[in-house]
Amino acid sequence: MKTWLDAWPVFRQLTGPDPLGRGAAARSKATEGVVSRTATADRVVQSVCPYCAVGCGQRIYVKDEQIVQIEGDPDSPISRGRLCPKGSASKSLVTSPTRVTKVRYRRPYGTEWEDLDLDTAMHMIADRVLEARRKGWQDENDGKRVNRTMGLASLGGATLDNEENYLMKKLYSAMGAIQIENQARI
Amino acid sequence: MTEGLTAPGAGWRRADGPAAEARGKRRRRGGRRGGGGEVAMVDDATFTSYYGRPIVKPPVWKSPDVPLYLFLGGMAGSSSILAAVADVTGRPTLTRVSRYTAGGGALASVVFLIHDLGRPERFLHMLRVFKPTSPLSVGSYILAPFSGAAAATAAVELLGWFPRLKRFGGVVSALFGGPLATYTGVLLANTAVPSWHAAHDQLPYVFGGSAMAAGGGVTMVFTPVAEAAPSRRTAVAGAAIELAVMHRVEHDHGIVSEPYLEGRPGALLRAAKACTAAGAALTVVAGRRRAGAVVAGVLLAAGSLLTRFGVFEAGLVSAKDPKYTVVPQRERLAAKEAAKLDGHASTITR
Amino acid sequence: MTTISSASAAFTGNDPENRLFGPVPDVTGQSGYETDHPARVGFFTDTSVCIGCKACEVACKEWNTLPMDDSHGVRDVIGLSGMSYDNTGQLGANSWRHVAFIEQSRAVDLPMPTFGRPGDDRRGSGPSVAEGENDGSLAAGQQSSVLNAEALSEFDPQTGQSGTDKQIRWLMSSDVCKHCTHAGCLDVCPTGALFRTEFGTVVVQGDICNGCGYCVPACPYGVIDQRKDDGRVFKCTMCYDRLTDGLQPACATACPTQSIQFGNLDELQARADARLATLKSQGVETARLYGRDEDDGVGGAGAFFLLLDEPEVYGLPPDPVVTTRDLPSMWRAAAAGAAMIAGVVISSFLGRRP
Amino acid sequence: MAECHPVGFQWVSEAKARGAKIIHVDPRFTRTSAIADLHVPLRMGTDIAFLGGLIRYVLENDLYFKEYVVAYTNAAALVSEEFADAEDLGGLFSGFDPENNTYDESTWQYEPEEPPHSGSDDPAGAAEQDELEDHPEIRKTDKAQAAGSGGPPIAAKPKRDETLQHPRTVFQVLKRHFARYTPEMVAEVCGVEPEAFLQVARWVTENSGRDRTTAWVYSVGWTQHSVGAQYIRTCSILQTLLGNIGRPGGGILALRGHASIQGSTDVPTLYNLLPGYLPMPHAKQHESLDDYCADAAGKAGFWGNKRAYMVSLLKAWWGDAATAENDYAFDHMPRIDGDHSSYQQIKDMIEGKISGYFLVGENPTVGHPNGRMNRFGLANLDWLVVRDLQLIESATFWNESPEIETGELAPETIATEVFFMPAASHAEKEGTFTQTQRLLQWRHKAVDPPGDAKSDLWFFFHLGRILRERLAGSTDPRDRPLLDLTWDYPVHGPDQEPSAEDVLREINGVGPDGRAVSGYLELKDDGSTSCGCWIYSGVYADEVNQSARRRPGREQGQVASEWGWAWPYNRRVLYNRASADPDGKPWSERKKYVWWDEEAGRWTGVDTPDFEATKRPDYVPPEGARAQDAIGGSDPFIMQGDGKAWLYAPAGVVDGPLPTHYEPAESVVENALYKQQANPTIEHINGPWNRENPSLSPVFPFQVTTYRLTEHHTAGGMSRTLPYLSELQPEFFVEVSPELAALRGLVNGEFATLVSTRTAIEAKVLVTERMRPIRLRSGQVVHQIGMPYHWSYSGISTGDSANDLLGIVLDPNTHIQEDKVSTADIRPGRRPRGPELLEFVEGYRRRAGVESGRVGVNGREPVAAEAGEGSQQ
Repeated sequence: MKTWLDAWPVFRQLTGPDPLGRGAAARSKATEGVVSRTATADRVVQSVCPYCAVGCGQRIYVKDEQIVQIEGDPDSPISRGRLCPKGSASKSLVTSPTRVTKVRYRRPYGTEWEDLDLDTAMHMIADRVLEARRKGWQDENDGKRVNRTMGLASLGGATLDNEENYLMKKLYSAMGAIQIENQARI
Repeated sequence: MTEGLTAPGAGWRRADGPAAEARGKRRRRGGRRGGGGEVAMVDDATFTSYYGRPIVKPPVWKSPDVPLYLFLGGMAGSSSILAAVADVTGRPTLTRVSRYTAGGGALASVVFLIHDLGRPERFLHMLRVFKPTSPLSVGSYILAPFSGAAAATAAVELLGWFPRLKRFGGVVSALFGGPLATYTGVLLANTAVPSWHAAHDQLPYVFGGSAMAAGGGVTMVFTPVAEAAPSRRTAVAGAAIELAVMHRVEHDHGIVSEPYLEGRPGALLRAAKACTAAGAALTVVAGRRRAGAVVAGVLLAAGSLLTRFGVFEAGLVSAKDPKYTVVPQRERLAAKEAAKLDGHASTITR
Repeated sequence: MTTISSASAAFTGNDPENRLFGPVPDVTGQSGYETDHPARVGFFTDTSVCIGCKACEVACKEWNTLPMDDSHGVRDVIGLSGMSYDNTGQLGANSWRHVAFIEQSRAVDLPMPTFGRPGDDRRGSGPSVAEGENDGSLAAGQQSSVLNAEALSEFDPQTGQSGTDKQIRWLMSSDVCKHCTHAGCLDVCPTGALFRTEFGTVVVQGDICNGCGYCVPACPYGVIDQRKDDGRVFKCTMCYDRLTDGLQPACATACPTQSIQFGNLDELQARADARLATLKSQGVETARLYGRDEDDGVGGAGAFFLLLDEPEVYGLPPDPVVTTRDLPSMWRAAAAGAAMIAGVVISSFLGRRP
Repeated sequence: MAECHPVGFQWVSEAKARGAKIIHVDPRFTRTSAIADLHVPLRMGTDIAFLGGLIRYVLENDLYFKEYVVAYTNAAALVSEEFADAEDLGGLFSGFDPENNTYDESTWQYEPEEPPHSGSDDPAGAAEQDELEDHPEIRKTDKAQAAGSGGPPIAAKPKRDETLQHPRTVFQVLKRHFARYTPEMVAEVCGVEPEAFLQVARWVTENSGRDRTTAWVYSVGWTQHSVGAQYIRTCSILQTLLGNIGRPGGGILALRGHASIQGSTDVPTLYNLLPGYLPMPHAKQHESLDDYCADAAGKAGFWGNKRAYMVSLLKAWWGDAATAENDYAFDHMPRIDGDHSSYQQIKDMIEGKISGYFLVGENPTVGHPNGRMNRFGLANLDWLVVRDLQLIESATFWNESPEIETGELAPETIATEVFFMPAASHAEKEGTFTQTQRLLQWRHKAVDPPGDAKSDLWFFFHLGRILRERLAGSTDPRDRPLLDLTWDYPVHGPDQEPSAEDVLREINGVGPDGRAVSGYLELKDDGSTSCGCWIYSGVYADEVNQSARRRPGREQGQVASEWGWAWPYNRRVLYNRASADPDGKPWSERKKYVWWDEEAGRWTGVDTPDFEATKRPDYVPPEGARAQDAIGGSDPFIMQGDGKAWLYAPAGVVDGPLPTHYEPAESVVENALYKQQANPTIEHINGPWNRENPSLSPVFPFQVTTYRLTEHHTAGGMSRTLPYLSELQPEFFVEVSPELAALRGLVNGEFATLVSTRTAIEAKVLVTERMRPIRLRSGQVVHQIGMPYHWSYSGISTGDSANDLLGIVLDPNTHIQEDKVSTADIRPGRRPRGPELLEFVEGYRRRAGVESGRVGVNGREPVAAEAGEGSQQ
């Protein structure tokens, strides 16, 4: 009876210091159990914002292997924990429901996307790279040795990691591909 | 371009040339409302707003739910008192009719009230706290016993059981009947809706009068004219009070009285007035004849109903146009400045 | 122990503790929290440094997982509002921060002998000039030349000095729930869903709200609103959950230029006073604080602002008053009205029975 | 800056709060202008005239920082007698070759004090290299960047006149060159009133000197022009004259637009560069490693070690297969011999020359000018691999592009095989971004990528692995580079993810002892060291991932050297030796940064000195000194061959040794300064899919600029797909002034159609006084239209694509397109739909006297019947 009455805010109003029922007496069960997502995260990972080149620090909160929050890293001397609207939307970027997570394939003259197994796609791409490389190969051009292929080209975005750019340039150069470009030109 | 009343932006003349005006950008002038041929109450008040956007949010209460609730609650409230006194003074038909009116009105008003909730299944949360600062909370603690008692009374009246309990229920509902009829005035007035809040000392009387007109009118319809004299008197007195106080609501508050006179709410209120006045007059003239009583009663009830709709919609109009928020507040500030009036300080610290 | 009778202020108007109106030194304590409750916190939004980036809006939505909507609060429809860069429109159930964008221009009388009067020139240059624009009288008396070093250096911080015949300024301001000392929404809430937290903020309890909607028109600032598909009302919580973890609200955390400052309210007030003094000393006459005064109509706001123009320019009410200030008077009217009904009805039974 | 780098802008806000004056020079009134003390709207495309005006103001009023200019710049150098200035040749410098539209820069040289190339190890080779430099095809390749992060080599030390009085000193040449850039001329060209101009001039000069410094910040508003490189040059000259380079609070800061666009330039996926700004070997110029190094071998400055950097790179790539005997596998490297840049590739695709294309996080059909041309390019490939987070427009061009509606493209005719490979996001992989101030920051991985999504590191590593497996055993010499490649990175996890740290360590470089080197000074040209990118050498010093350092900023001083790692050598302000006077003392107490500590015998300060730590300020290079040893103790600009900042560029800039105002390729205004209307060396790409709007054409009477908004990111793939960003700027719009709105009958919030010779697009109109017509001194009124370019048909927030309106003309130095200025017409209402759109635009072309833009199947060959019609008008 007592606990049942205690749960009735009017009783708390009558017996407690909040007669108008505006504060302490009106608190609900859910309110008493409020906890921040940041407090329940399994781990916090330090990262860097993927949008512009300011390089703001980010803290990524992970719970059950899902990203539950991304916010500014106050440790960063660059950004001091602040983020712009895009950086603030990073969680949406990473967890977007419209993100494509399966390989999509469109065959020549096709009118629909098709499914394709990742491993198959990798080998198909390798086939096509070798063929394009062969088709566009030049030992010489204009009487000068060039050792290259003009059959394939690449354009990278500038959200590529340095390590990724490095492997790309290294691999392409070894293939003889020179038409390698990046947003950095644009 | 004219500046706002108190020349906002000291030292900063914002050129607002014809080009800008034509684009309808930035600063909107008030006074452009739907319908032609309206008479502006206040001389073309100029004010500044944010792209003409409202400052206060218009109530999200649904129409007709809420106006009907206001009407039914009022009718039921005044009827319950009629019933109780009729019972004591031995008017059995009037008692029965009034009890049915009170009980039916109470139940229907509860239904409309609950239907208006965003989460109707949570209607019992209304009794979770008692908040004297909330008319709706106080109203809930009025409506709950009233509707319980009035409905129970009507039910036993219908079934003919427990006559003593019936009388007790009638008295309980009568006790809450008056407050039920007038608290709804506070319910509307205790908001930031300019035209409601400005009339905060009048709306309880308007609604009280309107409640009597409705209660008297409806009971008059169903009660033999011989027994219905109290209904007629209540109705006529109520109508008179409603008309008198409403007149003040419509004329005492400067610019925020405007919505009561213009547009759709103005039309509704004019119709309400016509119905109420006609109903009252007819009651006096022909109330003792059956047909006259029926027509008069219906007119009075219709007048009351239209009043509720008119007042409700006037509030919406006043909330949607930032002019009714800005201009009175500017005037208040200017008056305070000029007269060094007491009261709260300006929220602006310069 | 206080009893409910002490709540009678709402009915009697006898309000020595300013329960309905006026300054309250410890609103948290008055709401029933023990004396060791946390200090009251708040926002100071300094619009003179706002760059209108809307990081506050996005950070808020990300943290609180709010739905998207258009500038009229309509779900699943988006489109250009045409109101400068503001496509949020207003505060509402889905937008707990709203950055207002106000474009203003004023004419400048330029001493440019080599060019002649620009107004004259431009008028002569064909249809590209709106006739009558830039009337010399606009500038007269108000503005002497501002195109010299001294005038420029003294100019308003948010003014872009264009160097020609018009000066433009673009005001930006991130609006938010004011977390009033006397919160109309909280006062009128019949279920206790709206309550004051231990931090002195005003929050809706989602498990309690039954969507009666009373708080919506009760707010003098038009902050809180109902989500139609959900039925309940929503507004800024000042990130109540984050506060319990010792973090700042999401918007203040993100704000790149510290236009939004979060902290203990008394410290913020001191900071705001200093900032106002600084701006005044720099000749920014139009600067003013909004909602900082505890003697104002809402007992002072928990979220207050430094503005560069009149409040209504930003869509804020110039003199907001908590509606419950007049509640005692209203209750008296209601009681008298009820008595009046009883009186009229009883007296209608008097006299001759026909 | 407040628009596109809001968080960076906090430092501007803070400076302002401390009393700094913020000047915003921009045709548009933006969110930056809103906070600035002064907004100077200038006509788009006229910044050189404006900055040139400032240079003239500084020179005419003797406001330059004399000690700095004399000691640290080439102001005193004498220019060859053969040099003729653009002032004297109607806007052309001496050496112009009208046939190729290129310059021979030999007449721009200094008057030598010594025989040319006498400082070189290989004078003949260097001379030959020098001569080859002027070969038109080599010049077209991209010589500006090929010179690396320092200046290009110079043949010989110049004669000097320290009094700066000799008429052929750089100083006097400069003075004459800018003499006509008066405030009145600025008013005439830029539409900036003299009063406003003088206000800027006063504030900038009063805030420069010993005690004060002024910083300039720019973004693509300066680079995306047909004279973009020269915009930056003009500012460099101004800042150098004012002594604002290499000093705290000074400098010219490029605010770059993408998380690692600086990294993508340093470790370039660019056709003309190898990592660390080493040039890609050129077929005509670099037949051997010796050729490749000849121009720098033994030269003064850190470029003198070019051979060590290159050999270390070759060792990093081909390991044991790179030996002294085979020139360290120099011939494994393919050669370039022309412009192979992005836009040229698109043209080649349309012409069927390119079979396969990788798009790795890039959306060219929206982000590049002339989207139509880009889509035609994609439609003529054999295959396309798109790696991204969302199905971007460049992946769906085959069935959703606007040309499907016009009938120019159809899925049934497009043979392109498309592979969409889902990519991992920044939170799902580890690695470094290099931000705009050369700071490398390591990102830790938070979670695994979902489904088939994989990092680009994974993709390219495994693609390489598969290719090598396929070719294993091949005897074809062309396969040797792949088979010899060092490609043995350790992998981990179920996905076999290669180790990014291991790659970073390879980039850092490894010494003979097998340990990570501590910096590029340890690199050798004898094959004993390897290094993937010499300027990044040191990022893995002491076998520690220095880029992952995260000592909180509040625990550090203002430079915060222990957060991440900046190249080179963790130096945060480049050329910071210039923050001290020639004697090594700070110029002033207030601007103290790096100085010579006589007691300790080394340079010290709050930052890592960008100078050899123990080289005394009074060090004078002995005869025959090489590389860095040939740089004097008072020469701060250590990457330059002479250690000086260049007010005049005797080499390395293909469109002139001094910046000169040219009108944009598409302009409505006649060049008020020179007979030469536009940059004579502009690179054009011609075809029916890339017509140009004629300058001064009444058919295209308005100037258009494109830009970003705070609420969106570039081509929109990372923002238009997100609800919280989309709702903030929900659809494509253009900004016009009330005057233009009145002129053309445009209504706020309603549609307008914009037309160019490329196509017509529609947009909602935002009428705002923030856009303003510019009134030139001549009385001409120039209406400017602002056009954010984020939109296209996919995502939550959609609209036509601004870039479809633009054509492609390129800056000859950088091959960057001019999309900050173009011309168009604007009219109220929506655009025609379907084939009517083609006729509508064709009508405009006819009226403007432009060749037809009709194309055949998939954009290939033009329809003959339409060609030339109306071109005689």
